[in-house]
Formats: sequence, structure tokens, C-alpha cells
Amino acid sequence: MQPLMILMLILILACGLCVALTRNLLVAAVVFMAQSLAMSVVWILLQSPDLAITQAAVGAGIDSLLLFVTLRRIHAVDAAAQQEEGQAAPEEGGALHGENP
Amino acid sequence: MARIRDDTGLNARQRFLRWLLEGDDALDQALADGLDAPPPRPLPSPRAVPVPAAPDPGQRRRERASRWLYVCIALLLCVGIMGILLRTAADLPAFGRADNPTNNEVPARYIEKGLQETGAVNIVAGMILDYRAFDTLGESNVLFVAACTVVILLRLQQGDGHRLPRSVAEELTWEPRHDVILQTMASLLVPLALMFGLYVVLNGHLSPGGGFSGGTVMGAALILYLAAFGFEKAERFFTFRTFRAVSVCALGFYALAKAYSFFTGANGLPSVFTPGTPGALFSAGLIPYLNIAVGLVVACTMYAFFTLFRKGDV
Amino acid sequence: MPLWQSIPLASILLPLAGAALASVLPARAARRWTVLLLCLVTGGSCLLLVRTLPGSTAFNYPMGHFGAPWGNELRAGPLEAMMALLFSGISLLSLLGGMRRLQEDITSHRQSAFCAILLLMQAALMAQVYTNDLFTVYVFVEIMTIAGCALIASRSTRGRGLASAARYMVMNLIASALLLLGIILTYDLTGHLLMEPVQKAILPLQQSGAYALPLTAVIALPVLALAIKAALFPFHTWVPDAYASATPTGAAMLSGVVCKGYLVVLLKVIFRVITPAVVLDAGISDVLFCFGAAGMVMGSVHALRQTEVKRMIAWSSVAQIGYIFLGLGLHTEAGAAAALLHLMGHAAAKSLLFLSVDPLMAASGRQGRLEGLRGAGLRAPVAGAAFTLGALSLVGIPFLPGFVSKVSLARAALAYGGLHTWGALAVLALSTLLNVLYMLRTVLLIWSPGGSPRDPAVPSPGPLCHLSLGLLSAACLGLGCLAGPVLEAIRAGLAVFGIPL
Amino acid sequence: MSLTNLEELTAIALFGIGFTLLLLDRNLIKKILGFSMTDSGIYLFLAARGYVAGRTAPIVTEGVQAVEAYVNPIPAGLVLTGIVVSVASTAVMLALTFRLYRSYHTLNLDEITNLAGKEAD
Repeated sequence: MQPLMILMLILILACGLCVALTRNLLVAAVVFMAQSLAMSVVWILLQSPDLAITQAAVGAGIDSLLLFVTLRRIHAVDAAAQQEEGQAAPEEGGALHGENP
Repeated sequence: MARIRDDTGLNARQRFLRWLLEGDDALDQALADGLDAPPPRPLPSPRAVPVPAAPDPGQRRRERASRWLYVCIALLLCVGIMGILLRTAADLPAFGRADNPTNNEVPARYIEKGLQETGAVNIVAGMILDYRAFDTLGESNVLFVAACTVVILLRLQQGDGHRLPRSVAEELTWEPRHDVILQTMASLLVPLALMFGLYVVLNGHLSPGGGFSGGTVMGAALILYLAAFGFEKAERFFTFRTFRAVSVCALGFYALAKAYSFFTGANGLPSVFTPGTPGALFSAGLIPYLNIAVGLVVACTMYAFFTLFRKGDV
Repeated sequence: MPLWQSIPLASILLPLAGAALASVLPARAARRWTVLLLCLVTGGSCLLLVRTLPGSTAFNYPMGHFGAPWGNELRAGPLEAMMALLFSGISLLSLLGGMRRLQEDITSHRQSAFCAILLLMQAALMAQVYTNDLFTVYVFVEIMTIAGCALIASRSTRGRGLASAARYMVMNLIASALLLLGIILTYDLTGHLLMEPVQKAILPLQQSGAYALPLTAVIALPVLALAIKAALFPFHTWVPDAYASATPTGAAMLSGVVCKGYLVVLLKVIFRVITPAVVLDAGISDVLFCFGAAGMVMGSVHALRQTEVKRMIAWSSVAQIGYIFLGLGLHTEAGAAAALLHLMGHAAAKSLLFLSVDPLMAASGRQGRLEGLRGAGLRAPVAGAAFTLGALSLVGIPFLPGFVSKVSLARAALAYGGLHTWGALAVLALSTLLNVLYMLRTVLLIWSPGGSPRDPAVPSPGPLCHLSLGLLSAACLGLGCLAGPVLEAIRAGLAVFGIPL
Repeated sequence: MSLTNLEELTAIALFGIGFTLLLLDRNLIKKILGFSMTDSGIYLFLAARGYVAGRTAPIVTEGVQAVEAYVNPIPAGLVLTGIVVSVASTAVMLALTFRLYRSYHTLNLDEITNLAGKEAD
């Protein structure tokens, strides 16, 4: 068992837990993207380069793009930006969180 | 919540930000009109929906109780399934051993004779496009059925006398323009990404990758072009018509080619597509052509997904 | 290999390739193209049935130049031909019967996509019926799942359909994940994906006692996944809203055909992959029996409480799926044959109900409430007659398929002995009683005079709808009157359905 | 019970996290992420089962065509198919989510169900 493999497996699990526990959807999407990248390293370690290319293109590419464009169309992304600027989030910011207030 | 909007004196970017942050009743209405079937009904204002009158306490208690019950059952189910599966995983034959049941005569034949029988240097490509081609044919149709479903769900009705209100159409297609950094980077990256995607598709039978991964890369490159240079330029070479034409040609070719090879295979007839010289670009019988077809479908579908999500049309 | 043996291949690839073409045709041409292809597939299935039934022969059809165990494979026999005929025929009649409503419900710029989805659904169903490979099952199950979502959500005039589509997708995605995991565990233990080699590998594994827990998971996961997908009782939550808000074609196909597609796969998994003996050993069939019985009672109770007619029919579907699982859970040849007969009868009767209730509602000012349907049969007599026939068949009146299948279920239960017999008989009696209550109540209501007079502005359902209702009624009557030979054919088909060892 | 199957155990744990999210989280986007993770877990499981220590990726190099040289190509092919299928399902779910948010202005599936139930049909 290589140390890199163990590291990646831990990273994948940590990302999974983070996605499950965070209430900010934007954070969840970004962490999910990171998990896909870790997964494609694992594919390389498992001697499946086909899967590594596909996973990188899909998980970190198309899946995340679609996720981001959906989040933006439902106002979640810009609400997050506003929150960071210290302004009160608009009402639609409710979509940002896992649970509605 | 009544919302008095005064858009006069705002430029397009401010209007767009306002739309993003506040939502837009006119847009919601347009979406509803565009997506709903005739006869049109007076739609309840969506903004009026989310705040229901306070439900009576009995009903609320019932709801809470049923939710609690659901959570308990679901947790129990999750924990149970997880426990059984973890135990199962631990019980399975050990990781990475050569004598596991999966390493039987089937992969042995793929590895030992795959190059001669299919002509593909990449054994995975030979397997999914020749030995087990039926699954892969189904797979590309999964993508197609998803594209059709997204079209049904998201495509706005335009043309045929249906026009969105001008402000709405403007806002849907609004995009940042003349972003120098983005455009410079895109003009560097888009050709590179397209070339890489094309390489992956064309060499699918020789090196890792294939139609799907290469097609996804090409689709992502197209999306980047769209993001940097805007709909107007992108629509010069890609519209809904292009999407439909490319998917029907590529999928039709795929189905016909596979029908031919299934039919000849089952009837013991020789195929006219021979494996050719292993390692050459156009060797391995039908495999490179199938990879090109899949790559085209996938690139178009990915791009179409993005634009359908972005503005309700391709 | 004679040419007719390529019919399974053609009936999968024709709709698959036709779907791509349908998506680019204009709406009217796409509809006609879909009807034409469905006709061709139905005719082909007929021919295949005629060829395979006499000697009850089954054959394997390699997909490509490499036979088993290296490539994919199809397998066809009398039972597969019957199922293919049933599915393609009912899809065709559902499309014809709901054609007018389809044009009203779905805007023209989305109709060609909808037709493409119907064709893909048909191709996936045919693939389920004929395939002999576990991973192919998974791929085409996914096509069915996504196409089903489109059937539910395509009308989309309001949120209710969308909300039920979302719940349907969540349920089905869970089930897909479990199914895939089950297939992968199977592959891992046996090293094969084709059904025949898997079966040969599983038997010694079970006898040796090694990997006992993984083997149980291999059996339980696909069965659980397919039960969820077929909307067995506790997993049915999306059913009433979805059937009530889909366009009639969609509702008829979902209840009449799509659920049944998953059941055929389940039958294949039990009989061809895992073999009945191993399933019995794992105790899975008792679980199916219990859930089936619970579904029969709970579905009927809920149906009785509904005030909207479409939701009542949807709840009755939940109950009828319970009957089929009860038959499978009896775990005898007779039980499976009875379940299959019930499956066929229910497919015809339920799509008849969904197609005929729409003209009835149209004749009563488009209201879905039961009370509003008073006298609807007098205003739309053809649809009323068809509805009555379908309802009576579900209740189980002699000379209709529901009666014969219930009797054969009872016979199979009697032959089984022990607790199962009494349980099955009691549940059958109770459920039939409830069926009588809610179905006959509705039938009496639509024929009792009164209610609003017919609105002359409402167009008649049209000759296509009447033709389809007539053909479906004829199919119901035919199944009921010829139940003996049909049951014989099912038995003969079952004998060659599983692979003889 | 042995702990040699670390990859598989991780995969099942990932499957479990995703499964729990899919069942228990009310937010539709989180459900979609959970579904993707469930599938990733299954693919990791499958690919791990195909791995054989000391062998290389199944691409014929230098004419070597011995079974001992390459890992099992079947799991890689199956996972490839599976990844496509999960992209398709994700796209459909996201489209549904978007439409639902447009109609109800919430992502909470329970709330959506409640609101939808109150509509007349």
C-alpha cells in the first residue's frame, strides 16, 4: 500500500464528510470538485488512465460547470459573494443553505 | 412581497446584478409562459407561494412526527446497509491478488488476443467498443435521453411568434464582454483544449481516453469559448440546429455501424472492417470512427447542457 | 441462423436509431414516425411469438463477433416474445389513445423530444426483455429511469408534476445505485456478467458456504433495487402524484409498461441468474411475500380513501404490484406463472383505465374529483364502457384476466401450504373486497344519471382514442377468455426462461 | 475479517456518506452531490477490485501480450460506462432542481412537496 494512496483515500473521505456537513452549497460544490480530482489520482494509482482522464474531465469539468451555472441561476453564488462583503444577504440567499432558516 | 422596480438609469450590468440578486417577476413569468403548455392559465405569482399561512398546530405536529419517523427509518436503513456492506467488503477476496475470481479466462482473452481480434492497442477501448459494444451503445443513448429530457425541461419556446419580452431576452443572454484577461487566456486555451480533446478522441484506440473523455474536453473548450466571447460569436457556428444535426448523424451512424457488426457477428459472416495494422491511426476496424461519433455527440451534448442551463436554448 | 432470429436485435436497434431521427423531425412527422416504429416492433414481436411458441424453443443471439462469455448476448424464447408483444402493443395503444391529449399537453416544440423519449423507452424495454447480460440491464435501466422522469415531468403545467418527478428521481437513483452495487458484487464473486456463467459460478459458491455474507448481498441488493423501481409498497410515495399529473400516454405507459419492465428483470434475476433454490435459501422470497401482501392491503385502503379518480387508479396500481410480488414470493412455478398472468392482465387493464378516464373527465368539465364524474359514462359512452371493462377486470369478474389470475394465485397459494396459504388467501380476499368497493363505486357513479350536461364545446375524444380503447378492451377480453392457453404458454416459456443446468 | 481491503472499505464509506445524504438531506443540491458520491464510491469499489498488484495499465506496450503484464480491463470499461450514466442523471436532476426552484423558490424537497400538495390539480 503506497502512502500516496492512503493520503488520497483519506482526502476523498474528508471531502465527502465536508460536503455532507457544510451548509454552504458553493463550498460543497468546490469541495466536490476537489474530491473528483483526488479520485482521478486514485485512478492513476489503480492503473486506469482512461478513468483518470474521464474523471478529471467530467467531475472537475462538466459536473462542476453545470452545478455552478445552476447555483448561479438560483442566485446562490452571488448571495455568497454579498455575504462575504458583509452586507445582509438578500432573501434568495436562503437557497444558499442546506436548511431553510 | 411587493417589489417596485425602477430600472431606468441603470446600465445593463447593474440590471443584471439586480436580476441575479433580487429575482425578476417578469423573467419568472416568461419562463413559466415559455415552458408551460397551452392553454395559458393565470399563474399564481411565484413570490406569493413561499410563505404559506401558518398551518394549524395539529397538522404541524403530524408533519414533524412523520418526518421524525422517516429520519429514523432512513437512518436505520443507512446504518444497516452500511454495516452489511462494510462487512461484505472486508469479507471479499483480498485486494490486488492475481487469483481473484475476476481474473479468469475473460480478461485473459481480452489481453492475449485483443490486439489481433479488435486491432486496438488500448485494450479497454477494444473491450468497450467491440467485445461489449452493446453496453456502450446503450451508454451513449443514456446521454441522448438525458439531453432530450433537459430540452423538455428547460428549453424556452422561441420563434413561431413566441417572443420573450425584450428585457427578459436581454437579461437571459447578458454576459460580461471585453474582459481582456478572460479573452486572452481563452484565445490561448481554447485551441489547446480543442486539440487535446481531438487527440484523445482520435487516439482512443492507441492511448488512454476515447470518445467520451475527448468529447468532454472538447465540450469544455467550447464552453470556455462561449464564456469568453459571448453568445453572438458562439452562435455563428453552434445553434440548436447544429446540435440536432450532429447528434442525429453521429448516433445514427453509431447505431447502424453496430447493427451491422452485431448482425454479421451473430450470423457468422465476416466483417468488411478488418483490424488493420496495429498502432496505425486508422486501424482497429470501426473503433476510431465510433470514437469520433461518440466524441462529437458528447461534445455537442455537453455544450448544449450548458447553454440550456444558461439561457434556456442552445 | 434464420433471419427471424434477428427480430430481438431489430426490435432493440430500430427504436434506438429511430429515436435520434424522431428528435429532429417536426412534431407531426415525429408522432407518425413513432407510431410506425412501434407498429413494426409489435409486428416483429408477434412473428417471434409465432415462431417460438410451438416448440417452445429458446435461442441465444451473440451481439458481435465474439460469443459468450466474451461478448454481450441476447436470449429469446416464448416468454420473452410474449412480454415484448405485451410491452410494444401497450406502448403503441397508449400513444394512440393519448395522442390528442399529448398535443394539448405538450407544446409542439417539445413534442419531437417527447417522441424520441418514447422510442428510447421502448428500446430500453425491449433490451430488458431480451438481454442476457447483467451490465446491459443496468445501462438500459438507467435509460428507463431518465425517460420515466421525462414522461412524468413533460406536461409540467405546474409544480406538482415536477415535484413528483423529483421524488421519483431520488427514489430511482437510490435504486440504481443499489442495483449497480449488486451487479458489481456479483461480478466480483463470479468473474462474469453474462447470466449463464454467473449462474454456473454461484451454485458451487453457495454450496461451499464460502462468502456467505457477500452472497446474501448479491441476492438482496438487485431484488431490493428492482422492488424500489417497480414501486412496491413502501417505496411507492411518488406514484400517486406522478400518475395523476402525467399526460395520459405517460401515465398509461408508466403504470402499464415501465413497472412491468422492472418486474421482468426481477424475474430474470431470480430465475436465470441466482436460481430459485438459492433465493429460497436466502429467505428473500418471504420478504417479497410480506411486502407484496402489505402493498395489496395498503394500496387498496388508500385507493378507497381518494377523492380524485386518477389518484385512486394510481393507488390501485400500488395494490396490483403487490399481487405480482405476492405471486413471486410464493416461490413456486405456479406462483410465478400466476404473477406473470396478473402482470399481463394488469398492464392491459390499467392502461385502459388511464386512457379512458381522460375522455370521461373531459366530458365532465375537466374535473378530477370523483363526485364530478357522475353521469360521465352517459356523456362519453365508449370511454365509459372501456373504463367499466378495465375496472371489472381489476375487481376480478369471470371472463376477464383479473379473475383468472386471482384464481391461479389462490391455487398456487393452496398448493404451497402452511402459513403462506392462509396469509395469501386472507389478503387476497380482503384486497378483492376493497377492490370491489372502490372500483364498483366509481363504475356505478359514472353510469348513474345526473351531473352536468355535456359541454358541446368539448371535442369528442376522436377515432384514434376509440380505436385504441377498443383494441385494449379486446385484449383484456381475449386474455380473460383464453386464460387457459395463455397460462400454458407462460408455463412453457418459464421452463425455458431460466437456463437449464 | 481482514483489513487488506482498504480501498474497498473507503469506497463503501463514501457510498454510505452519499447514500445518507441522498436519503436524509432535504436540500436538492445536496441530494445531487450525495448521488454523485454514491456513484463515485461504487466506481472506486469496482476499479479497486480490478487492480492486480504489480501489473500495469491495459495498453499493449512493446508487443507484450501476457496476462501477467496487465490489470483486468473489464472494471475500467464498466466504470467508464457508469461515469457517463451518472453525468446524464446529474444533468437531469439539476434541470429538475432549477425548474422546481423557479416554481417554489426553495430547494427543500419536503417544503416543495408540501407546497405542491396544496395546489389544486
